[in-house]
Amino acid sequence: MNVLFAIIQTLLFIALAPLLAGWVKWCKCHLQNRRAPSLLQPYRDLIKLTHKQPVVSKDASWLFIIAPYIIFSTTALAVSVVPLLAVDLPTASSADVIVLVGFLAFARFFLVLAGLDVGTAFGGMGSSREMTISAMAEPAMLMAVFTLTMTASTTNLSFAIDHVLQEGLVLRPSFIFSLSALMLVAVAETGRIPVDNPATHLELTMIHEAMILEYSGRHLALIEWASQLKLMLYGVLIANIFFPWGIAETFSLSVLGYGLLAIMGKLALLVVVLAISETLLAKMRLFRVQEFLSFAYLLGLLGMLSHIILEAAH
Amino acid sequence: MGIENLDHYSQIILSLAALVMLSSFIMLAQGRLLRLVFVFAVQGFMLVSATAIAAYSFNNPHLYISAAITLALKVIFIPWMLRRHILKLNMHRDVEALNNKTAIMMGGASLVVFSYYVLHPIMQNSSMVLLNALSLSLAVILLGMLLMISHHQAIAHVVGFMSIENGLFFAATVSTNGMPMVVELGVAFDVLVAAVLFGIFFLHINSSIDSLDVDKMNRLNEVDQ
Amino acid sequence: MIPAYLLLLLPLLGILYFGLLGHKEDVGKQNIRFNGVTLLLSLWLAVNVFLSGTILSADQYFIVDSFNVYLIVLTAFVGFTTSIFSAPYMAHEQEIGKLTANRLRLYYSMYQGFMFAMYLVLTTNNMGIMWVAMEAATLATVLLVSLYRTPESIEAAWKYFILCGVGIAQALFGTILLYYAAIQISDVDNALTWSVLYENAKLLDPEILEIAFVFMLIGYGTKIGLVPLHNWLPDAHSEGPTPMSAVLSGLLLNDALYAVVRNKMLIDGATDSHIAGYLMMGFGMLSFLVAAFFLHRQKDIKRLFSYSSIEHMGLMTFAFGIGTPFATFAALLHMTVHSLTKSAIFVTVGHAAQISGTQSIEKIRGLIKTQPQVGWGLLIGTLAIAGFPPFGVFASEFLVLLATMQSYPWLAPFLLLGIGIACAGLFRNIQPMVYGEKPEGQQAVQANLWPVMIHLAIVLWLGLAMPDFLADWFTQATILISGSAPL
Amino acid sequence: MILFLAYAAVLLSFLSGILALLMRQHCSVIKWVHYCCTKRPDWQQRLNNWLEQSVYPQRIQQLSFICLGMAGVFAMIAGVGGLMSEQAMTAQLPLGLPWLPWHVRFDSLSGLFFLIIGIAIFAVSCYGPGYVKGNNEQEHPFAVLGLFSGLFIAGMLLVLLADDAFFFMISWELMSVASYFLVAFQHENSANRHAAFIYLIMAEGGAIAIILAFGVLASFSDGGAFTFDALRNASLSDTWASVAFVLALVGFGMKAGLVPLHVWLPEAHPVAPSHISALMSGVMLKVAVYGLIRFSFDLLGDIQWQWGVALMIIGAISALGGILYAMMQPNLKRLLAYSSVENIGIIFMVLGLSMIFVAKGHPTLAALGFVAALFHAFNHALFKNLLFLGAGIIQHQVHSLNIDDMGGLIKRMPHTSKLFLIACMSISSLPLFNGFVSEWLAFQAALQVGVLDDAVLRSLVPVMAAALALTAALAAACFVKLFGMMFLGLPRTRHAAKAEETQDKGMLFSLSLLAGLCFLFGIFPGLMINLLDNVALQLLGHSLPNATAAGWLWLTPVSAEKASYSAPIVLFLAAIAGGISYRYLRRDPAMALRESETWDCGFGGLTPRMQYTSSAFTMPFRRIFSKVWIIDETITKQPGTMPLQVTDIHYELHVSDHSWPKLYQPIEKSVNRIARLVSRMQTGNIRVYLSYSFFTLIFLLWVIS
Repeated sequence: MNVLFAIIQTLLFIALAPLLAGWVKWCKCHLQNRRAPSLLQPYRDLIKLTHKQPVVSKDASWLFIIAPYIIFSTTALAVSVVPLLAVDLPTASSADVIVLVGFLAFARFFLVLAGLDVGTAFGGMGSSREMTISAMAEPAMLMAVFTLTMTASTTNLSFAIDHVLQEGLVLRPSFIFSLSALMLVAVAETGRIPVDNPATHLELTMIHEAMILEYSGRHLALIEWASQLKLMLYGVLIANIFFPWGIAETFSLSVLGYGLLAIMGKLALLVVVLAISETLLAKMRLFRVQEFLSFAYLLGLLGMLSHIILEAAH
Repeated sequence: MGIENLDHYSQIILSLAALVMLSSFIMLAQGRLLRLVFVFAVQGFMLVSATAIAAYSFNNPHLYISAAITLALKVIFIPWMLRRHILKLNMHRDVEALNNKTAIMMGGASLVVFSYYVLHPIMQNSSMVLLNALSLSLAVILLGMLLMISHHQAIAHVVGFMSIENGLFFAATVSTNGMPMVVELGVAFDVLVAAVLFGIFFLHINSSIDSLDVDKMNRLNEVDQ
Repeated sequence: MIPAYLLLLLPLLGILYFGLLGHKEDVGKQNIRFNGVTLLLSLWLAVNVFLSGTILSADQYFIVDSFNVYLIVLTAFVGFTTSIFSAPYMAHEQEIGKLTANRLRLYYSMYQGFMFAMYLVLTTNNMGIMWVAMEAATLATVLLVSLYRTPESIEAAWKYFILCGVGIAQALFGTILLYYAAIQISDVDNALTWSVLYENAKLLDPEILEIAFVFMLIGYGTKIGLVPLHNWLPDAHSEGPTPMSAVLSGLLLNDALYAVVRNKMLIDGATDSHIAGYLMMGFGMLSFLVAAFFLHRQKDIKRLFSYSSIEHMGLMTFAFGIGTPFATFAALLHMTVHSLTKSAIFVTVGHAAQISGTQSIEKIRGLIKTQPQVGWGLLIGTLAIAGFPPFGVFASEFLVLLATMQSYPWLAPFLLLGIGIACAGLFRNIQPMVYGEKPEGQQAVQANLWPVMIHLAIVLWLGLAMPDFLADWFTQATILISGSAPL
Repeated sequence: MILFLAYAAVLLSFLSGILALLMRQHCSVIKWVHYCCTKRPDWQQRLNNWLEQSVYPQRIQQLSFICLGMAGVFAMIAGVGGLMSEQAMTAQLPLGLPWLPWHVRFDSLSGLFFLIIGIAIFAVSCYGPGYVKGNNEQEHPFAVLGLFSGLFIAGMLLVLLADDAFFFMISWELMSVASYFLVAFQHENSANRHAAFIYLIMAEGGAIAIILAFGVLASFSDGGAFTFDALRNASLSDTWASVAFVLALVGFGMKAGLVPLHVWLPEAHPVAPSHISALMSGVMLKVAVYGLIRFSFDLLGDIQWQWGVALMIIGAISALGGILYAMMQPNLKRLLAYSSVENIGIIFMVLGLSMIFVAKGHPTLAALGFVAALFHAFNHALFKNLLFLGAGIIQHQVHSLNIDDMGGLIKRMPHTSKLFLIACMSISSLPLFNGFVSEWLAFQAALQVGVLDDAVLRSLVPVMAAALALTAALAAACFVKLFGMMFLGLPRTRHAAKAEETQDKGMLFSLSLLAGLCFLFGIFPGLMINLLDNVALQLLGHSLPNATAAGWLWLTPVSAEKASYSAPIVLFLAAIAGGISYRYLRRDPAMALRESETWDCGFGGLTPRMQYTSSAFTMPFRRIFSKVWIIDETITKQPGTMPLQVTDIHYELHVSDHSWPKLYQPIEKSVNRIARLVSRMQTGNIRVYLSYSFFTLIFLLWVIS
């Protein structure tokens, strides 16, 4: 039963991710006074891409071809350990939050290699920038996550969320800091403004797009899907860790349905915040990103310190 | 106990000791090689006299033998050899310019005081002759070294070296009535061989650097140029 | 006692033999034979001592105890192996016209003369004779230093002669003072006899002895090469023929130290102030450190290793100065391994200089490529002398360190600092010589490297596993010198 | 029995060295064969044929490597045996000083490192024959290489066996000296000579510090004895214990390559033959780790938390410094060497954490940190060996170690590239591989910091954990760059374009073996962790509470509620996800791939020179962490060229290490200055010399009276 539920939840996660991406676009368009595409546009794009014949450079190696599958499956694996609807998730015990970060690193590793594989300047540029940003973001993210795991004294996401839920509403200064840190990291990791602009193909600024420039057809579809998954993953992490209320604690259908509604509501709200910030902010220069991320790290650190100094039982 | 209480032999010995020391001072100030060698021979002679008197007064016949050896070596053979080399190498007209002669003499004088200072505590139980003789011979040794330090002619170095030997010999004779015979003979043999070797070296040095100035022998140095 | 007499007699004969017939063809081999026989004699003597303990000759002029018998064997051994090296080496020197037959005659005759003087220093029981023999050793070697008659060699010989002469004169004054102290308590005949003095050391006037020791230390210390009395040493080592450097470093310095230690034993018997030990420690440490720095600036390969000798003699002096059984044991061991290693190094250095036709470090290059045995010999010898395990030098240095830790822990860092600096100094010079490409025109030479291999093998053996009989021997000598056994 | 296996491993490695010495002794070997087999002419004939002149060198090489391989196997067996046995085995060898025979002790800690070395030398012995085949015997004699390899390995094994300070130092120095010769092996290059010199001097410096550390300990032991048993019982005051610890840290840190004592490492490792670099980087550094563990955890005993903090901070500096320096290196082996500095830093950090837990009275958590450190040491040995061996193959094929001379090798060398990729993934600590597990354990240990009652420590440890995270991320960046520049893209030079896959089965086998082990222990870390638990039990007295509480599939270092990781399940899920997406998307045959030119923005003519180079790739890092290096950039433009004509712009970049000018040059300068001062003493003037003697006499007489 549990296992079945885990599979269903993961599939649901994967299925909903493009919708979230569509919602982001919709919000942004409306905020910027543009006509918005349909909420389902990302699904259409994916389907279209999977039905196109992929073109592969003659200089590409096998790594280029298998990379999209690896990227997609590791990202899928990552989402499979994040409780979406219900707290109790059996897969969470096979991989905790550190492994989750590891999965993302795994996907990134291959994404970057794929960017380098063909041997164009764009690929190298994108790869180099991607690695730079992720290297800076990782410690900040772990700092934020550690605050949570130390509070809950577990690295298992299921147990951690359960712990927050059981505690009820406690206003923890450390959580405020970690939340902000995690949000900044999420912006950087998912390639949103002000770190990267997902909508542009201007070579001097792009990061993510530069790496996948050579991809087409189903390969591109997988990579796009994986990045939508990642966006949703961060959203769910933020939503369910810091505001776990509404998540199902039992497996009755109604509770689960309620949980689904709750998470969708929380994500929708988060996306609105994201869209507003993307509309208000301009993209930063590449070398300003480190300041952005070190600020995130500082927040994470402050969160940790306030956990240790202000909240710990002496 | 003052000198007036000693017997005459001891008084003579002490006087000779003073003269030996004086000769050391004269050598220290001497710039001409022939005179240096002459003074050295005189010093040797006074040593021989002192030894002979000591042999007589202590009734120690084997000191006669050492006196004879000294006479042959230090008064006759070595001065003769040095003189021959000086003449042969045409150095008898050279005058060594000694810097700071006064300072050296004052230094020498303080060495004498120092010798007393060093040996005084350990000699408190011994006779005055002994103390004085030992102190003076130590002074002669130190003056010999000072001679070598202040002069830069190889021959002067040999004279200095031999005058150190004189000092040692004097110490051995007066303070201890001479060393055992075997040792004395061995020492004498060494001195003889050394003297011969010195002669050989003068020739070598002269042929290699065209003079006997030891200051010119400084190829083997490690100072930055 | 017979082997001891024979041991002294044979080199005496050798002086005459080579003095008369030294210009003959196979003179090098004759020299090997002479030294071979003395080696056998020394072993015979050693067995005697081993079986029956200290041997004192009837007239008390000679003494052979466990301290000096091992030095005698060492002397004979190094003399023997060096003669093996010297035969082809000197023949080569004659071939290239650096030496005439007459000089070769002088060389072999004086080689024996030097060996005689060494045996005499070691076997005599009379402090006066010891002095005479020590001076005789200078006289025998001074002409060898100037054997090549170059301006540099004459300069070196002159300095050697004067400095050691003046130095040793001071030792004579010390001996006279000792004699003076001795005749207060014993009869004139035995007043310089070491064994008698040693038994009655308590009765000797300590203040006289202390002053006497200062003179002895300055005197014999000049021969040991203690800083700042060492200045003759690098000159003499670098300018003489290489076999001479080998025996100077391997033997003469040891024997001078032997003389100092014999005297120290008397002083320690007479007084409890340990002043002799402090002086030796001070000089030893100073020499050790200063020589280590000197190593960094050498341009001549033989000078380099002569400074290394100063360094190691400093270390031994230091260890003897500490005076605990442990330190003494270490010093004795170090004496042995240093002699063996250093003479082996000089053998390879000699060949290296012949290969490249110069002693200048800058011009010797690519030895391993030119003649691998010589290059590796030099490199491994240097490793051994720098105190790398598993060679015996490491074992002895380790023990010295241990002894220092026990008695004067605050000095241990200095010791180690010196070892490190010396190691750097050696290798910054050695590496470029042995490694790299072979320069133009450098040719391999006829070389007999058995001495090197044997010496290094023994040193290695001592480092890995000291045989029991040798350990016993050292222990005996330690008991003799410092009163009790280590551990 | 186990001890005998260990002896056998040591003896076999000696034997391999001695066999190598026979390389040029063909005639004497034949003579010897004749002499020995006079009674069996048929054997004699067979041996004669087998040792025929033309194949003789090859036979000797094979024999020598077979011995080495057997030594490896024995070491592995002995190691596993030692890890499993509860008791330490002791013995004495009749060697050494008269009253201090060599004491031998084999416990589980030694066993672990035996296992590490055993695996490494087994891999090397498979790899070696292919590697040395092409060597010019005159130019680079195998006799030297083989002899010192044998001695080097024997030295390392003996260090692990040693149970008294004297024996320990002998083996330690044997290891150092033998590896010095290996560094200097190709001594016609001045870089090698320079590296060898620095290495030797620093090894000596380190050894001196270690001796002093032992000395401090010994002077507090009963009767100044030097056996480890006596040292264990020595009772020191806190200050002296700290002094000993600092000395040991300097000594072992010198060998392990802790920043700033690491400078020899990037010089020496790249210039040695590759299989030796593998041993030096993968194994010898571990021996240094062993030394520190033995010294501080075993001999010193009462651990103070300040040591742990020191170790953590130094480890963090090494880890970050190492990986940042590594990132800037264009030379493959230098990069790998710096990355060893990083990994050693990680190991020390985690050890420090363990020390803090020990000192603060949380032994089970200490055991967790300890196990994490040991496991990382083990893992690093595996993947670093793999990387260095791979680098050797690549160097053979491409004739260069410069990363910017490579490119596109994934198509030319398919096997090597796959194995290399595994190594890169392991070292970047990606899940499913072994590197990840040890870092995961380290994070778990760090996260338990809440139990400490010291607020400073509680806030320090998470910061260190973040530093560890940064290190891991930077390592990933570094190795992505490495793999990308070497194997992906277009070949940048002619040699790279013509490179061939190596034909030698042994070389590929050894790489595959190591890669397989990386993967195996990434999926089933429990195998190793159970063994490591024994070490913790023996040394700390405590083991992990329930490492496999939730079944063998799961790894639960603290408890199932706190953290768990199941690599097999993850692998299974990943396979399912990947399989489904792959099958589903490729079901339509009309959708087969179409090959085409790379997109060139319509300008035409993409050339390999337009690719990102390694220095371009790391440019953002260079900007962000610019204070870490000494960066020397020069851009020269040809005069009179058009502003945008890039072909006439010449760009040069030198990145170097701060520690050299800041720490070592002053030392070198002061030694030279003192030497110059001292040598003024040797003026060459005999009168000056005489006055030295004179004044010394006067001075001494004055002193004495």
